[in-house]
Amino acid sequence: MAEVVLKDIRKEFGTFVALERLNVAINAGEFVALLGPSGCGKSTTLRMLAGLDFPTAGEISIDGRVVNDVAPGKRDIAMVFQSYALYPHMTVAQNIAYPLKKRGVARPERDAAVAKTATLLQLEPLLNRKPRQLSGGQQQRVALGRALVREPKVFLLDEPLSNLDAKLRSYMRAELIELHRRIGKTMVYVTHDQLEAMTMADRIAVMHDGRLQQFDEPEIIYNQPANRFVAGFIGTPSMNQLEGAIAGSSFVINGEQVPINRALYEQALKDGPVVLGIRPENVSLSGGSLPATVRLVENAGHEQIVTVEIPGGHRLLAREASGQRPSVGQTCQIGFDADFIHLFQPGENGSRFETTGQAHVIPMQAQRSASDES
Amino acid sequence: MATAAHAGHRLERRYARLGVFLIAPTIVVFSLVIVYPLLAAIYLSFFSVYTPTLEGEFTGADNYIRLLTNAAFWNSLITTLIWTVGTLSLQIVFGVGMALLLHQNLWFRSLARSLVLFPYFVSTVVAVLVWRWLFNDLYGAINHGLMQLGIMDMPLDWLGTMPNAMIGVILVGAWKYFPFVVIAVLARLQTIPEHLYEAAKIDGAGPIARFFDVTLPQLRSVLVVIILLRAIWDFKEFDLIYLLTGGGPVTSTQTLSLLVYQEAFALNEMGQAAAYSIGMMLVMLVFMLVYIRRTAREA
Amino acid sequence: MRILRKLGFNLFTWILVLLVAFPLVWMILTSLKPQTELFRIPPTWLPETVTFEHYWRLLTETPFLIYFRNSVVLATTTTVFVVVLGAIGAYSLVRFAYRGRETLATLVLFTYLLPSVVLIIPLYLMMVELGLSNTLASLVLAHTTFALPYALWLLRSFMEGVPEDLESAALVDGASRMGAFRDVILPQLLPGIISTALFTFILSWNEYLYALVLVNSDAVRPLTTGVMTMLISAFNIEWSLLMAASVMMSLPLIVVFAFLQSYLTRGFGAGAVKG
Amino acid sequence: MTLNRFMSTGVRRRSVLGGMAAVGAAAAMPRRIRAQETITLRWWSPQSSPEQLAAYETQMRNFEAQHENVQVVFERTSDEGYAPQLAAAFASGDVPNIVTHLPSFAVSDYWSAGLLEPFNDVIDMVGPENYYEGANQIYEIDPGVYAGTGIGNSAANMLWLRTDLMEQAGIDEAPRTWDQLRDAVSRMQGGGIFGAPLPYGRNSMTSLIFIGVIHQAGGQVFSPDLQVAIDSDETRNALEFYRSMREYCPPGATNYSWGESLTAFVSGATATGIYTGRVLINVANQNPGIADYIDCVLYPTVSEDVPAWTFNDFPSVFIPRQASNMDVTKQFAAFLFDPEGYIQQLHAAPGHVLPVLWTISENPEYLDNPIIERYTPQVDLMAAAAAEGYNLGWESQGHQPNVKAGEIINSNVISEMVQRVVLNDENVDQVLSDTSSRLEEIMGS
Repeated sequence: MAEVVLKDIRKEFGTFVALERLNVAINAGEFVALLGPSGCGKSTTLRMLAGLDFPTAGEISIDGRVVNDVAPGKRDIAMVFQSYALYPHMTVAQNIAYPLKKRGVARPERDAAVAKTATLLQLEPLLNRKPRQLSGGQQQRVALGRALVREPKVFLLDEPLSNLDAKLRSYMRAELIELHRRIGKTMVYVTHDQLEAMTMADRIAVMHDGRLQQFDEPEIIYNQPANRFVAGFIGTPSMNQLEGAIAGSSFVINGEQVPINRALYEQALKDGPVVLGIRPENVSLSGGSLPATVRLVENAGHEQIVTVEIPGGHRLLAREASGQRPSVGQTCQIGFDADFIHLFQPGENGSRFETTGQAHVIPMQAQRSASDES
Repeated sequence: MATAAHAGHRLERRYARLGVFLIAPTIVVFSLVIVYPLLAAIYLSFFSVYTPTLEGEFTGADNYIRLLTNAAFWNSLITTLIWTVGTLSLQIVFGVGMALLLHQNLWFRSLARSLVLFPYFVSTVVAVLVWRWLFNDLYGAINHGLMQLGIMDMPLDWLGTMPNAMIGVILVGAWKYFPFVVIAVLARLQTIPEHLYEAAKIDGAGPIARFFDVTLPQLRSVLVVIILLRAIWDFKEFDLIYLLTGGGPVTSTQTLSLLVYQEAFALNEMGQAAAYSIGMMLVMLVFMLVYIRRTAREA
Repeated sequence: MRILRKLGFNLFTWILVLLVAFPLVWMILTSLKPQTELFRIPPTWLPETVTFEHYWRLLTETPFLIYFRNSVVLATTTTVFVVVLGAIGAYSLVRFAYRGRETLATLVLFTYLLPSVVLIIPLYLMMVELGLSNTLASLVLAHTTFALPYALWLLRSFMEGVPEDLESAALVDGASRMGAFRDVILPQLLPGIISTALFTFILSWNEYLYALVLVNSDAVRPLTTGVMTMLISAFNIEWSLLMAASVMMSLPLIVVFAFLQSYLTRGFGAGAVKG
Repeated sequence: MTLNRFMSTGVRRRSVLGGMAAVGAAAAMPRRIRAQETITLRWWSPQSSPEQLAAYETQMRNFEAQHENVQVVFERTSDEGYAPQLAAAFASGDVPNIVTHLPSFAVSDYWSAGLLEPFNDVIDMVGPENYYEGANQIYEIDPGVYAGTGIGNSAANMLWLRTDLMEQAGIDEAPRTWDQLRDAVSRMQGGGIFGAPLPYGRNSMTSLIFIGVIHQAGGQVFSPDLQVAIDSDETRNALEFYRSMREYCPPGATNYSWGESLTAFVSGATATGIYTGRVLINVANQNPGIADYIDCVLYPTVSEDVPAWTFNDFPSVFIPRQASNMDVTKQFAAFLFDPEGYIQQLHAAPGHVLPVLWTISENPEYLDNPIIERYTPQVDLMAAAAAEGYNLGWESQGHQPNVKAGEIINSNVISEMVQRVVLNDENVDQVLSDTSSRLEEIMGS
């Protein structure tokens, strides 16, 4: 068990700045996801943790020891690669035994450790096969086995599930959560899939353009996104964002007024341009004040996603329980659940106005079941 | 930008040092056997040097002035271009054609492939000997074969007169080197996805249209590289021409490589030879850069 | 109808193939004819009498076997030398970051342009300085001038084909860089190494010009110049012996080629295609 | 500053060329290691037929038997290959001890560049009185000093004839003039047999043979004081003759050199031949069926007024100045003329290399050879012709030695001239003026 600290990390590739002032402190035993779109710097971060890339500036420490100058093999970490990186010319058993061999573990102990790991991951029948004779899921398990066998302080996982099909992925997700619970080691998990991050991680570090956007528990990331990027990146379908302005206690867009819970923002909010964010599930198709026209209805069985257009050409998504099906072209008066309205600074990456209360936090359980279906 | 003040560089520097250490033997060997001789050649090109003693006088740019004003270099350059273009186009056309045939479902395909690829692997000496024997005026199989087939009634002098000598050299060069094209194209053909052909078939393309619309574009990247490589090799080919015709008749097949050899070892004019070879390299360099730029732009 | 078309296609292709192979067939046929039949006009298409006397003479009366041994030693040493240098050099060029790496790679390409005739005299002087004149070692070094750039270029594209993750995994698993090279990269590079080795071997086995100038004693002369000097002279051209020698010079290549043909094709696939 | 001064010391030169590379390391390396007790002599020659090799072997072993600690190794070179090989050897200082059978003009070329050891000592050891009169004149480039000596004589442009074919064609006398020769070959040509195997290739043979033809026309390439004299009516005449012979030569004659030309006559493909006495042993070995029907005469000239001109390339012996163990080397050079080995060497191809020592010609052991016995008149004729032979390095008694002859031959200027006129049908005046200026350029360089 070890904590992992990234302090003031900066990384340049030539003139391109890949990471800037990255500060992340991961607690011992924690499962942290590094989440972001491709090119955000999350994989670079992980590779620097592993010692495969080198920070231009800053300090990396594992278990209290600064490891900047420590070779990967001496950092006491294990890593699972997106491609699995199984050694094609070695059998499964040799693959799993390789880290031990490199550490000079004697043959009998090595065999015992391999056997134990194989049992844990149900790999016994495959031990003498070569990687190319295995299915994707089996290869994934071997890669995990190779990481597990040595019992390192920290596990690094680089999009380990992205090459699996949907069904296997959801199965392996559960397996990984279970595994982490059982061994209790620090895990750093890189993914671009917000669902994986939300379901598995204790905390999520959302990254974008080489900067850390938010680092917090999934609920908080979901319910209190730090800025427009996080708001838009987390949740499917993503949060509706409307550019408008504050006038008095209302949000005004195209001359239409949307009431907001002004009290929650009272310290920060002034009249002027602002972006309103509202998740689709907090949009109701009737009983509101904003006139809208239904443009598209996507039925997903137990719910439906309705695209509506409000004056000025903005489109919004609403999530409705199945039942009455709105017809395309129909007009309606949509409304937002005032407790769940977020307000952001204008600008591409505007940060969220802090609320003074926690009124709109919803239980995580509901969120999970909702997003799982997407 | 990487200053020592930054933390986290020792490992990176260690790796960089290891990298340099690993390339070092190659650099040493390169410097020893390529860079140094090259510099020596450039140095010699400013002298009038008697080959056996390597003694001579500094003559400045005289050798280069003679290169520019004397017809020998330019005639050889033209000969070299004729040879290169001639043999290269035959290699490409025949190589691509043969690769297409061998890509099909042929009886005893791997035997056919081995036979076709073999000329590339026999020594130039062997190739030249065999062809000189085939071309032999009195006992050669080619003359007699053609005579028995009634195509001609007198033996032809294949390597001694123009344009036969150039044709002969180009033919032998094409025979010797077209398998290189076959191998490379064959390797590429095997990676063209079948569905491209199926799509073209559905669109009603015949075999010829399929070749031009599907195969050729897919081969483009390979052909760009092969043409560059083969052009360089053909341009500086020495063994084959030297052993086959020695540059004759007169100087009709005396390419630049042979000119350099003749100047250096027959006339003992090492300085002039060095100047010719530098000129030859510059010509190649210009051609190569133009070629790379053009193909890069088209791509 | 389809059968006919297939038959036609096969016939056509095979005729072409046999035309290409004819010089080699003729070489073998000539080497089996007795001297008297050789100068028959018109030539006999198949030998009337088959004789192995030329082979016998080559092996017993001439230094052919010495040349052969020299060629084997020369080509093998060159191959090992070049492939070892090339493999670690390619590893460095592909997997390490240091200043000047790109420039180096470009310079390697530039060395293709150098004609052998330019390098030969300075090389010879150097060999004498190194005390290597008239030795096989001098030819090994000379052959690296063309073999090393080619091998480096081939191995570089092979190296680029080895997933970087494999090396990373080995590093994380506790290997050093060289350990990872040995345990993981080399086994993956093996087909590439074999194919590069074959090409190098062929280049070295067939080289003529350096062998002509750099060595001058039968004890170290390789086959190419040995056979030419021995059999083509002012007093005779021994066609039958030449053809027999040609056949025997090509034999090792035939053997190598038959066993490792797929590697060769793969070599071109990787090297030529990726450039 | 001259490169000469820069490089003249050898060491300095190498440091110039070597300084660019890591020669610090090279200098520290041991030089070629020669075992103290054993001296190795290296012997180069382009003449290496199996019979000759056997003779050399005898000579080397005999010498080694007499000299403890000495080992002689033979290294073969070739007529086309010796130039680059020797150039590289001289340039590096890593030279053979002794080189035999190169044409005399190669000797004068290297001598004039200061690369050779004076040969007087060796000639004294052999005994000047044993040589034919004037045999070493050609090597006396600087007065009183010999650059080398002959290891033999050759009569390289003998006209070889097939008496059986002459008889069939109704020719009773060997041709003396070009007209007679043309008439004879035109009558003998036919039935798959060509008239003559004259070389038209871009090689040294064509140059060497054609220089003979110029003289057979009464002309010369250089005047006695070495002014270019090739642009003459005689040369035009010679070119005209050579062109007229083309139709009697095999199509491939455009690439003929010594080997092809010899084989054409020996195999019976041509009715006449042009070569040395090597024809005799090759016929005996390869085509004994015609052994009774061969004869040789001096090559015809334009008319009976013009004397025959025999091309003798004067197979030579010389010692590079940089050679190691000079004393033993010279002893070995002299030992090459020791009757036992020398005779065996000459017998390797009787009539091909003819003795330069009259003591050998009269030696019964030399005469005791089946081929020499069988073809005594021919061998005598060749010996006499060779003794009066010349080559481009020494075109006549009156000529100064031409040290550029080797370069002229190697440059192919003459053979290119032949090809341009005969094969390309170019304007003779233009060709001759081009050739003259190229010759002048070489002479001036």
